[in-house]
Amino acid sequence: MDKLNISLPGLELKNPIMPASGCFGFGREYSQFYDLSILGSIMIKATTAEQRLGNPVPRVAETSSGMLNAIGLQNPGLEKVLSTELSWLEQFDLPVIANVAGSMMEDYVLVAEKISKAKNVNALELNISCPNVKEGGIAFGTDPLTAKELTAKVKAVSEVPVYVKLSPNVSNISEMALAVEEGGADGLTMINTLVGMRLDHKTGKPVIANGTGGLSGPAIKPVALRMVYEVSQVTDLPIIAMGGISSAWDVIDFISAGASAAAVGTANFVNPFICKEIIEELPAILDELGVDHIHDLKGRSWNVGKVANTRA
Amino acid sequence: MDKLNISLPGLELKNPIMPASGCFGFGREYSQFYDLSILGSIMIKATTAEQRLGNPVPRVAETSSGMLNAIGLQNPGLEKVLSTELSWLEQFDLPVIANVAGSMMEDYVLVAEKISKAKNVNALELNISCPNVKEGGIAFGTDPLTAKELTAKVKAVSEVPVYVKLSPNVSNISEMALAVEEGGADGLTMINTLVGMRLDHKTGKPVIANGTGGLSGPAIKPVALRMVYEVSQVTDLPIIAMGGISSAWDVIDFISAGASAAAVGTANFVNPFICKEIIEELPAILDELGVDHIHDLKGRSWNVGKVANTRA
Amino acid sequence: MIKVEKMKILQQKEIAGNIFELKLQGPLVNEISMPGQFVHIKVNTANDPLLRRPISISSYDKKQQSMTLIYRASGLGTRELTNQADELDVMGPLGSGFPVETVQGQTAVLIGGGIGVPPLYECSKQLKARGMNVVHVLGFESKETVFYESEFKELGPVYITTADGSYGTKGFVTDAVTAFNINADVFYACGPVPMLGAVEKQFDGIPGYISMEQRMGCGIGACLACVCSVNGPELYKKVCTDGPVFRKGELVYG
Amino acid sequence: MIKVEKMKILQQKEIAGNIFELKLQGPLVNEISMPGQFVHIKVNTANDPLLRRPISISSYDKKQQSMTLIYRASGLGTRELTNQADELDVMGPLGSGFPVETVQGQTAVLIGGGIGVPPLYECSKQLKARGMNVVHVLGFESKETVFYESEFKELGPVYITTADGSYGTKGFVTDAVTAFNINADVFYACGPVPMLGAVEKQFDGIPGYISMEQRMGCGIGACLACVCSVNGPELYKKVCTDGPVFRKGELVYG
Ligand SMILES: Cc1cc2nc3c(=O)[nH]c(=O)nc-3n(C[C@H](O)[C@H](O)[C@H](O)COP(=O)(O)OP(=O)(O)OC[C@H]3O[C@@H](n4cnc5c(N)ncnc54)[C@H](O)[C@@H]3O)c2cc1C
Ligand SMILES: Cc1cc2nc3c(=O)[nH]c(=O)nc-3n(C[C@H](O)[C@H](O)[C@H](O)COP(=O)(O)OP(=O)(O)OC[C@H]3O[C@@H](n4cnc5c(N)ncnc54)[C@H](O)[C@@H]3O)c2cc1C
Ligand SMILES: Cc1cc2nc3c(=O)[nH]c(=O)nc-3n(C[C@H](O)[C@H](O)[C@H](O)COP(=O)(O)O)c2cc1C
Ligand SMILES: Cc1cc2nc3c(=O)[nH]c(=O)nc-3n(C[C@H](O)[C@H](O)[C@H](O)COP(=O)(O)O)c2cc1C
Ligand code: FES
Ligand code: FES
Repeated sequence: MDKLNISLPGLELKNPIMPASGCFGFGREYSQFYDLSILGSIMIKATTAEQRLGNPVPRVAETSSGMLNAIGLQNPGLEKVLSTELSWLEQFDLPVIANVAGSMMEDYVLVAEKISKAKNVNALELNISCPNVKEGGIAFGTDPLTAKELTAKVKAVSEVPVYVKLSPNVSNISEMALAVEEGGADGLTMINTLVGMRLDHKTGKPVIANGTGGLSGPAIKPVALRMVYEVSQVTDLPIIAMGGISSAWDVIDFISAGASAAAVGTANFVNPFICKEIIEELPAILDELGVDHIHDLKGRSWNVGKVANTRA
Repeated sequence: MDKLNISLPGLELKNPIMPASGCFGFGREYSQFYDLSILGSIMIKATTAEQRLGNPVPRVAETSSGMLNAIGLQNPGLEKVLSTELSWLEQFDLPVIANVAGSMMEDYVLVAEKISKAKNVNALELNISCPNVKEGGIAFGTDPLTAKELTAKVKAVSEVPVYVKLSPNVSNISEMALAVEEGGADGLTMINTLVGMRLDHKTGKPVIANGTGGLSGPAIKPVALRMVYEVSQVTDLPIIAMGGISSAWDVIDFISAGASAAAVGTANFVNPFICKEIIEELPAILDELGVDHIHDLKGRSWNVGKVANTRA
Repeated sequence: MIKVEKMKILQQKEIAGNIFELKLQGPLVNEISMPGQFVHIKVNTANDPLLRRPISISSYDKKQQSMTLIYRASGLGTRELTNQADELDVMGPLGSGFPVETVQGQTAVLIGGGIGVPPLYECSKQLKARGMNVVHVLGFESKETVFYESEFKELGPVYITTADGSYGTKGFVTDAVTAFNINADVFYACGPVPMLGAVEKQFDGIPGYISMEQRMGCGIGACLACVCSVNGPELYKKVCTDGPVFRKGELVYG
Repeated sequence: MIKVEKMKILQQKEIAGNIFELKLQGPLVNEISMPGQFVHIKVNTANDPLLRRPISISSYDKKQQSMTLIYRASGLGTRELTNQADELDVMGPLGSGFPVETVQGQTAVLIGGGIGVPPLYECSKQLKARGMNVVHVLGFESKETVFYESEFKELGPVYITTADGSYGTKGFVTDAVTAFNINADVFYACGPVPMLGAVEKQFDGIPGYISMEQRMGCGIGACLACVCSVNGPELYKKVCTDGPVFRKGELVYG
């Protein structure tokens, strides 16, 4: 019996495990380590209308149990992604979630419309939460009205379901979730990185050339888990969760918190086999927990502890 | 020459190092380890009008490079704090910062008025950011208007300067800082904990009885540092910084980011001597950096990296 | 006085399935005042795992300035602890332990469950040395995790139970107490909370002491993490300083 | 092929002030294709420090399946690395190294600064083995941090500089090149970026190869952390896969 398959808007997945956007490129590098067809899905690197060169270096810095990045959406641009990367990915039995970014609403709409037509793109992930670009990005991700409007505009042109990626840098993440739900989102992905900073002890200068960066890795898992727990109880949208996942037990935690699937980001850098290992380990864990399917664990944390009133 | 002394509203401190509220009780336990008079100041445990018993157990959980707590403001109540704890602290040459908490504005006002009259209380720290109580706390800390109003009300009755403790669980921390500045705050303390969660792998239940808890420790340092960097550039209020500080170099980082002083929380649990050790290590570090006084380092990170546009 | 010191690791070895015996040496040992106190251990020098781990002192020898801890390697911290070989950052001794004021010729029963067994060893040694008769009822998961049977046997009778029946009596410690009709003048118990409640009920008629567990932050009474419900006006006491050992009747189970 | 494996630590020792020589063994060594490649090391099993650390392969021996790394213990990760004794989680070999297609009888100058020196050792060995003359100019901070002088001497002349003048010529590697009027047909350089720029200028007339450093995430080309500015239409190249070794003229210093 299949214990891991899952059905989400636009996505019939072998299992709920996928690499998170920006942490797996377009899959080429990791295809050296294992057959990408074993993955549930792949969230490809943010794609913008035009090529982007990204931010100056250094672009990453390590922190306690985490890392900061300010890559700045470097990508070869929509046309190249379509012609080179997505077509290369067609060789795998692998539904793709295309991460869409931009500076203005029109950019998102343009990219969404075109990329949603690609054969193997089964869903979009609207990146309204990138903390590392000057215009756009985070702005869309912290204002509910703008987020709703952008979602609606993209929904109007997309040929595949649209997931919206939420930023954790907000006072009230449920409010953001409900806003994009109203805008017509088919699902949520969460969380993007927390805005953070590291200074060089000696010089006092920011280690990352951009000044600030996005914090990811195990350090942020408690925050991500809390947000998934909270949001999953106020919306019916399915959630693909991410934030510090680096083991199969972490996946179990996020499903227990209310997520439907899980994405692995930073942990790929530490262990390039991590997605494969998690997929392989999950069935035995389900046996240990005495459940037939991973989805039997969904939301089992709810109503056990009370939902702490963390909102105004 | 004195390299560490510092002058802040209401506070003439020997050095800028103090234990953070809730992580040092009222000083009794740590007085077994060293003479509390060496500290710059002490931020005592949150005090409420009446005794509070706090939350059910478990109240703490460990996370990667961090910990969650949901103590729930357990304290013996204003009268006992005045008669037993503050009077006990009078034996030390130690200005006290009294952390004031409550459920309604009236509670804060009541406690502030009375506790500000205590002989050794030189400043108040308004805890508008505790994520672990159902009413109040965080509500005041995420809405600028409420925060401003509360600050003004407390200022009206306090006999000592008022510092407001900011919550990191907001979309725009600068907005909060400016709001309480308008309300008449004399200074800021930041940051309180990030709301987070840990689940028991096996049962899927929250480890902390309260469900969610406040994340502290080295894991949150990048977020705290970014917020201090950001806020210190938009307000003239002095900042007492906290969030993951566990070494003298961490203190240097926060001063470089724009803080005037630094508080140590969770690190006391790992090393009860940490505040003393930091105070002892700082002078040699200043020599190494070639500065005469720690305040020569204040804000040296500014304008070096650009202020990333992390706001809407 | 509470010390924080780098203690020398004299020896560390696995004495049962995932159960490790750790011998430490240093001046901290001089400060131990009674059996049942504990130490708070930083298992490595990194920030992960961050917090110290509370472990009971199983036995100590002031002349050698040495003490023995017995712990189960289960989670992140205790597994990391098994890798340490040279020295260890230890804080302690902490808390108040088992009172061993004794009455010559009376009988004490010591009841331990799993990793609650270790602190009873020093307790039993001291009771015995002061002229009490000691009887031990020790519960374990299964045969592989049984430890210190012979050490306890040197002091007095030992009844072992295992949850799966693979060794000794099948069942819980309370089952053995009933089965072997064990009577005593005082009891000392340490183990999982449900066991403590059951033992307290079973030995309703005699005085006793119970060692409690709770998740800790500071270990010294400052953070208010480790409270437990008690009867009486305070409602809450701190396991780290008011305990870990409480008098029978003090604790509210539930 | 890139492997991720637990390699056996054959030996680890401090060979100069804070400079460690680490000998590792495992099948990963079979995959090394040229000098100047690097490996990406997880220094412990905890989440702190989180990221792998890139360290060059200083020399290797395919018959023994062994390789030697030389690193400076400076920050959190490399200090933690000094504590490892049994085995190590290593990913590699990574990147493209120094091309050693050679012309019999010509002279190569190898210029290294500090922890840029290690990868030049295997490079020099292979050039020498293929019939080139090799000259080495190695710069260090001070006398205490000088390492591998005698190893390089076995291959060809060695000029040492120290920043503080406590050993060899006082100053930078470029000062020694001028002072000793060192000429060559090709250069190989690895060290701090300012040094690389200066060397490139100094050896304007001859071909050369430069090994670059950058902060890394993945180490395999996926995360785009490690880019450096290059001349040409791409503007950015990745140090981890396009490098770490670049051809003279490719890099934009600034
Ligand atoms: C006073 C006292 C004495 C103890 N004596 C012993 C002993 O002699 N031998 C022994 O094996 N164990 C003893 N324990 C239990 C021991 O502290 C836990 O097993 C240990 O902390 C678990 O850590 P970990 O790294 O394995 O687990 P993790 O899951 O990594 O722990 C995560 C966090 O939860 C805490 N935690 C988890 N389980 C417990 C628990 N049962 N009690 C308290 N905190 C917990 C940890 O301290 C840590 O902060 C004692 C506990 C207390 C309170
Ligand atoms: C291709 C390559 C080969 C290298 N070969 C060697 C070698 O043979 N011997 C040697 O001693 N060092 C070498 N280095 C430098 C070495 O990677 C750094 O000194 C090391 O990563 C610093 O880690 P830390 O734990 O000491 O410092 P931390 O300050 O704890 O490091 C924090 C983060 O910054 C990164 N970082 C810090 N300094 C550097 C740096 N100079 N280059 C790249 N990343 C850095 C770390 O990798 C880590 O992610 C090489 C670097 C690269 C890119
Ligand atoms: C180097 C790096 C690059 C990233 N790039 C993107 C991106 O292009 N688009 C996006 O939506 N998220 C991006 N992210 C965020 C991740 O997809 C993910 O939301 C976040 O890192 C939290 O997950 P983690 O803790 O597992 O890494 C990036 C993260 C990292 C570390
Ligand atoms: C156990 C615990 C109790 C706390 N209690 C309080 C409190 O009563 N009032 C308050 O303002 N902050 C409280 N805090 C927050 C700290 O003062 C501090 O803002 C936060 O922990 C971040 O600093 P750190 O990372 O150094 O711990 C508490 C933190 C911890 C860990
Ligand atoms: S552990 Fe902090 S009060 Fe007991
Ligand atoms: S380190 Fe990730 S691309 Fe080079």
